[in-house]
Amino acid sequence: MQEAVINRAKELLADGTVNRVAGWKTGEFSFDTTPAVFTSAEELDADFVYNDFCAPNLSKYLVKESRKEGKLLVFLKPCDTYSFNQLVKEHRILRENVYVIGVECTGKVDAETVKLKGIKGITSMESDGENVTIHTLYGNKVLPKSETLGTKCATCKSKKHVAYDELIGNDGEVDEESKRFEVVEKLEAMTPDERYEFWRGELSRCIRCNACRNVCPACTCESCVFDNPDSGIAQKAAADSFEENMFHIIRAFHVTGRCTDCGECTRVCPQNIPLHLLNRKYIKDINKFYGDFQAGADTISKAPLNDYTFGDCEPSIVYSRGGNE
Amino acid sequence: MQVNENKEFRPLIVAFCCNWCSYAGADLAGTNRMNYPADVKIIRVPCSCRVNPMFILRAFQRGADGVIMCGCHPGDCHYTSGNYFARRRMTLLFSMLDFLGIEKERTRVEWVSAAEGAKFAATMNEFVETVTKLGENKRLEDLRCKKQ
Amino acid sequence: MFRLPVERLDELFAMVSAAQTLYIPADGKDSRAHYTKWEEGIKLSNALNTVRSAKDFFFPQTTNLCDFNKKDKEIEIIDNRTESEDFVVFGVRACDTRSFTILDKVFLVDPVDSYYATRREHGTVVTLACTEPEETCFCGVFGIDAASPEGDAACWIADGYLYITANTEKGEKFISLVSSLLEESSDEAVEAQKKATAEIMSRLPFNDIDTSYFRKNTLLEIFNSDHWKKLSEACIGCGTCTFVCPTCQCYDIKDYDTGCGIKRYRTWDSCMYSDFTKTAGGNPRTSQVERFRQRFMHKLVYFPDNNNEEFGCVGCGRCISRCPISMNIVKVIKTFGEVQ
Amino acid sequence: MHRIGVFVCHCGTNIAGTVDVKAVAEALGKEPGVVSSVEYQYMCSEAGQTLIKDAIKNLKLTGVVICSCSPRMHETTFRRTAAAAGINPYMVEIANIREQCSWIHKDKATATEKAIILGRTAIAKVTLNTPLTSMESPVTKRALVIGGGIAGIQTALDIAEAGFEVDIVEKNSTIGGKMTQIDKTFPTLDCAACILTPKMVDCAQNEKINIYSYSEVESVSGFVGNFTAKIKKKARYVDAAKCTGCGVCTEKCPMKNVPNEFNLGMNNRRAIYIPFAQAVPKVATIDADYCNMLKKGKCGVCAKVCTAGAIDYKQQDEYVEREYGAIVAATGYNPISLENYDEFAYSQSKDVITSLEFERLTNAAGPTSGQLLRPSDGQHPHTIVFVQCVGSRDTSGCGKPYCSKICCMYTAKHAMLTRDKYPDTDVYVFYIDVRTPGKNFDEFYRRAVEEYGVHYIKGMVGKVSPRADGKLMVQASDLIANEQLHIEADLVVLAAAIEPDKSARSVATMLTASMDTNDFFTEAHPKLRPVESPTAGVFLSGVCQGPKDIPETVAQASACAAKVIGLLAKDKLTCNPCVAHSNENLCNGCSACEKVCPYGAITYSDKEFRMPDRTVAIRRVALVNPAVCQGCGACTVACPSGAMDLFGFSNKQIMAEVDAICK
Repeated sequence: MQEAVINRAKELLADGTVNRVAGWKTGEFSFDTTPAVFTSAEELDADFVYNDFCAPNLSKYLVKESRKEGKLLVFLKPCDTYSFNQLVKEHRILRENVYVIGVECTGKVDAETVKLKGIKGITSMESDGENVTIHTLYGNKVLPKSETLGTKCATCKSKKHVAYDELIGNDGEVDEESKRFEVVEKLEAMTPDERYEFWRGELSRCIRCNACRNVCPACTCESCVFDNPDSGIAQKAAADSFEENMFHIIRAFHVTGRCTDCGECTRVCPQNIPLHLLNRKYIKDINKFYGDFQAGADTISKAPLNDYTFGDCEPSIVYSRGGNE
Repeated sequence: MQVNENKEFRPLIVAFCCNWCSYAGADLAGTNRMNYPADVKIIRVPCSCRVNPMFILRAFQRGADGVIMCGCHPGDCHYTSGNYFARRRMTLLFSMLDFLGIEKERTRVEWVSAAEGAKFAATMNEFVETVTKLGENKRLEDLRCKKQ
Repeated sequence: MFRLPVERLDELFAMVSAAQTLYIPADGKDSRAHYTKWEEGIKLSNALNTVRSAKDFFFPQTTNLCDFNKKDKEIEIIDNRTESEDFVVFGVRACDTRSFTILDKVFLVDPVDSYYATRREHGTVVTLACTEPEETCFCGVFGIDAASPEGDAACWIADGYLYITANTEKGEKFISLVSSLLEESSDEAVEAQKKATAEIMSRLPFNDIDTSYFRKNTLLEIFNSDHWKKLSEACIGCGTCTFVCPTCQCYDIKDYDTGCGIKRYRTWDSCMYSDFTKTAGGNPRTSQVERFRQRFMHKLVYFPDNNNEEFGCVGCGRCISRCPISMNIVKVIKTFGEVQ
Repeated sequence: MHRIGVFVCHCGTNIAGTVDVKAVAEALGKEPGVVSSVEYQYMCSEAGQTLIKDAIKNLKLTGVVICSCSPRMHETTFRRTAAAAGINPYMVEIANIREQCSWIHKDKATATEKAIILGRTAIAKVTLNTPLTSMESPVTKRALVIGGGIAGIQTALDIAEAGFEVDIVEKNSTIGGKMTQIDKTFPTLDCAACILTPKMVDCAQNEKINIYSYSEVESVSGFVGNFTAKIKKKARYVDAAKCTGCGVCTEKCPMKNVPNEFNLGMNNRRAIYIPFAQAVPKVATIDADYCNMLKKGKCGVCAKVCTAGAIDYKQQDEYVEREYGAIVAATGYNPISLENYDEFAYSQSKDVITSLEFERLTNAAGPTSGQLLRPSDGQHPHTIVFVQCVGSRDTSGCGKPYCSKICCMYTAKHAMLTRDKYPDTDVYVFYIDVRTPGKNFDEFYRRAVEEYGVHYIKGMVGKVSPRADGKLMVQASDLIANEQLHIEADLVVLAAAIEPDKSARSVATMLTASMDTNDFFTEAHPKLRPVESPTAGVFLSGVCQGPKDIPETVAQASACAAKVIGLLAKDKLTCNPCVAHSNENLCNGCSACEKVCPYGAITYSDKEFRMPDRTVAIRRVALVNPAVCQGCGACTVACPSGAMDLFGFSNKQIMAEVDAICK
């Protein structure tokens, strides 16, 4: 896979279709990858990787990159193509300046997931697609890949590319059986008090590092309301439980109907707050109240919050529905 | 919120009313000398679609115990579609507050036309009663903003 | 050296917390270690380190500096500080312990930061030696011995015993507080553990990264290097690295209008943020590459320039495991080191 | 620094009776920025306004807060006052301490406390007010009248009379509307056609009036003074310019059995038709549903017989876009469908008819050439039962809750005319109430009863059962005699309720005019602005606003015309300055605002910007057209970055109000 990807990138660079390539390179360890832009075949040979550890979503980088001189080649995983579409729809990515190659994805290994299994001192990991071999300071371990996936991949919604100029590897399908709302449902089934306790426990860890926001492909505002002293709500720190709630409620609300559920927010949270659950709650609500909607599935549909029908449910549905909804 | 050892709890209610229907409905309630508690304080907005979720959170932050938004009945918006957008926004916002375990009864949307003074008064009476029963807003308060 | 059986750790914690507030690393609901106020039932975590560093105890994320009250048209200034109580932080690792010395060099030099100083005065740091360092650890690079932590008192857990020894007066006071539980002991087990740990340390991937480049070359040479652009390319400008960092010390001061007065508070700031050091006149660092450079120039060049060659990094490795895009100080040190 | 003046109004005892106005003025005087706080008996009075003006001048006030009645009442008054004293009128805020305080609370302490909070809130807001300047927009001096019935005709004639151009858009092939189908009018019994057709001809001949017959309004954009309407001229397959209206084609067309809607399907017409002799424009129209040439490509008779060469089978729908300063809705009404009233056997017997069908049966141009004959067998009916309120005043949910208003009078007319022409006929009228509030109406009704011997029976008809012999068994109750009646009738006439035309809903949506639950257009004020819609520049004429008879319709149509003329006579309109505006530095160009804007007021442009990192970038940013924006604020919430804000109701202002209330 990696070889095919690099070769195709070299071809496109050579024939002048593109002048840059956005992809991934290995970080300090084989399992942590860094998004990078390559400009030559030599750089590609030296550093480019595409393997089971390339979790970062490259779409957001295109907001800036697509405005630079010349066309850029970008490799997008299925979930990244949704973010890509959404950004094209919002005129944030200049589509004509980007050449998209969809790359097959079978889920990415997440070091944090492996570490949570009590495996310490990981010096490197290798994946053969089935199993992941983990080398540590304290010996080697092998885990089935399925047990090493991060949250975003374990509850993947779709392996289908919704935007590309060409594909490398196979295109997958939208996973109709996806279990992505399971945890949301579990929370919905709780009493309000239990939910309150749950979220206080989670959100109280927030250090307002803004990693969730800054990595989020839906959060591409020129200036975020939370950074803009004129907005009246800008605060630098989660100084109070209210601030913690406020930041995450408003952030989730701002990306409602725009969030493609790429899961990056949860992946990057240094405090491991399951932030994607907030977004998924909104996605689930939208599907239920206004009909199935997948942000980024196309570049033309109206976002649910910018649309309406006469017969929409009333806000009172929140009071009348049972605990399990 | 005003709470005093000797005084019973009185909730603080912020009501956002659209200029064309609900604010006029509130005026009509006054013109007809209908009663509802003074705990309700009205903020006039041009349309229910002007109400940003931020305003609602802000009210809770500053010590409101309940927030109600009133607009024209669906189909009657002075601006044609404003209340439809407001309806979706508030439905999702309220659902999220509920998801976070914040008492859903503290928030409400009612459609009140300019002719429904009685409905306005009745709605406010009922909402104040509901919020009074819930007591002080604890789950969405900002301790910094507590009155000393 | 004193010791007590590990099973009796709870008794020790109970005894300490009866006298002072005690914080220990404990596993949270997220299965990661966080400093937690000890109470019955809270167990010491097995994790190597906490998600956030221990700097919070002396330099919390937010500090309320003072209040202003508006009464009609008058303004009243209120210093709302109360003398903080004595507290103990137990289980601090060698790296975090060293971070306090670094922070001291910022906050305790003239003019002394009285908020920080008060907290330092009242806090006792009881450290715990590492036995299973992880791949991200590189404290050795900065001359820190993970097996022999500093702090007011140092502990080792070995062979079913907790060994403890005092390094300072405060440490002695701590030991005397719990002396009824302790027995005198030799340090054989501790020495054996130190050896074992040192062996693991030598195998750590970043054990021998070379920081000399930053001391051998001029500030401007490093500042103007082409590397910064490439290194910062993927940086998303979040504050994760700075907020989990035990030595990052930048802060912002904000006035918050509560409706019934103004609270002036200071809060951690991050040089990665676009509004960092933004003033009425503008922002000296307008692009992410400049902000990114600032962070590493500060740790690797400016700080040692001003503090007897001491780097502003303790090698705890938090930024390595937490950075959303796997960019970190090791990468920076290595990149510059390679071209030497 | 702000210099705010607070003025607390007593409103006689309306406010001062429940609110301690002195205490309010005193408390508000201590708020930051307030330099003066006074109370006065009547702020809106000449003396009160002078007090405000003097304070503005003498104390150099920058902002004014008036604690008084609702801003809906006197905001404009006080803005004018402020402007007269030399400050921007939008530096005024009203604290509503009457409708929303003194009138709803009884306890003086509570009301006073609340009044102070409301005043404080207005002060907090006014501190953030900015001077706003109203834009001016030009007025297109042409009106559009949607609907060419008597209401539309009268409105158009009156507007044209004042010298302005008017376009009438009528969906049928002729103007005239329902009135063309009516035989005589009450209470004068003059012939409807005789008074209507001259007006129709006037319209056609008036050079200021342009009739789009067989046309529909497709879309409307713009705003008061500057509407653009797209009109669809449906293909009639006849070149209206060539057609002379001779009518030969309508006689030669072989397609003979097309139900004639003008006679409500009681007889037939051809596939090519002119609805009636006096149609305006008198142009033939081909009914595409029935024409063999259009359906199968075989026939072409009409083209052969047309000496003017007007037939054009290839004609397409045509679209015209025109600009208007004002739009009049005159969409009219229809009788309701009677499918919910099976008890009257309307669908089972041809001899159960509606009142409008009865009109056609008595009209000389009708299917029976004016002879009152039973539709089933063409015999003269001897017993006729009129049933009132079929579907009107019906709260059961089947019909309409309102009174259709015209039925009592036209039934009296029908009964009277029947007895006059056929004295051997027995006429029964079943009614709930007879409502005759109009000039000469009651006299008319009494004549029907007293002079013409019509049997008026208070009571409802329970059931009409057609019998094999063709008779209709009418089962009814007489509420006054308290007995059950069984009448053997030859003809039953149902006074079906009227409802707004089905097209009204889509017209209302296009015009962004509001409707009530019955789909009647809502007027801007039920008493004081009865012919204007709340949407500026949209006016209401005729039954589309509520049930009316002809004299009322004509009166309203003329009133409506007067309002339109008043608007068109202006050269410029002052726009509401409380509109949205986008901060280009924050704008992402994401189009969210554009998608929620009901007025299409937001456009985008690519602009060059100097970015914070000293580079230059081209960015797509939103631009609000302040003349088109109506200031709803939908965009301000849709905008995630907070670039979009609303003058007069800015984020900061509203949050300051929240803060002040919660203080």
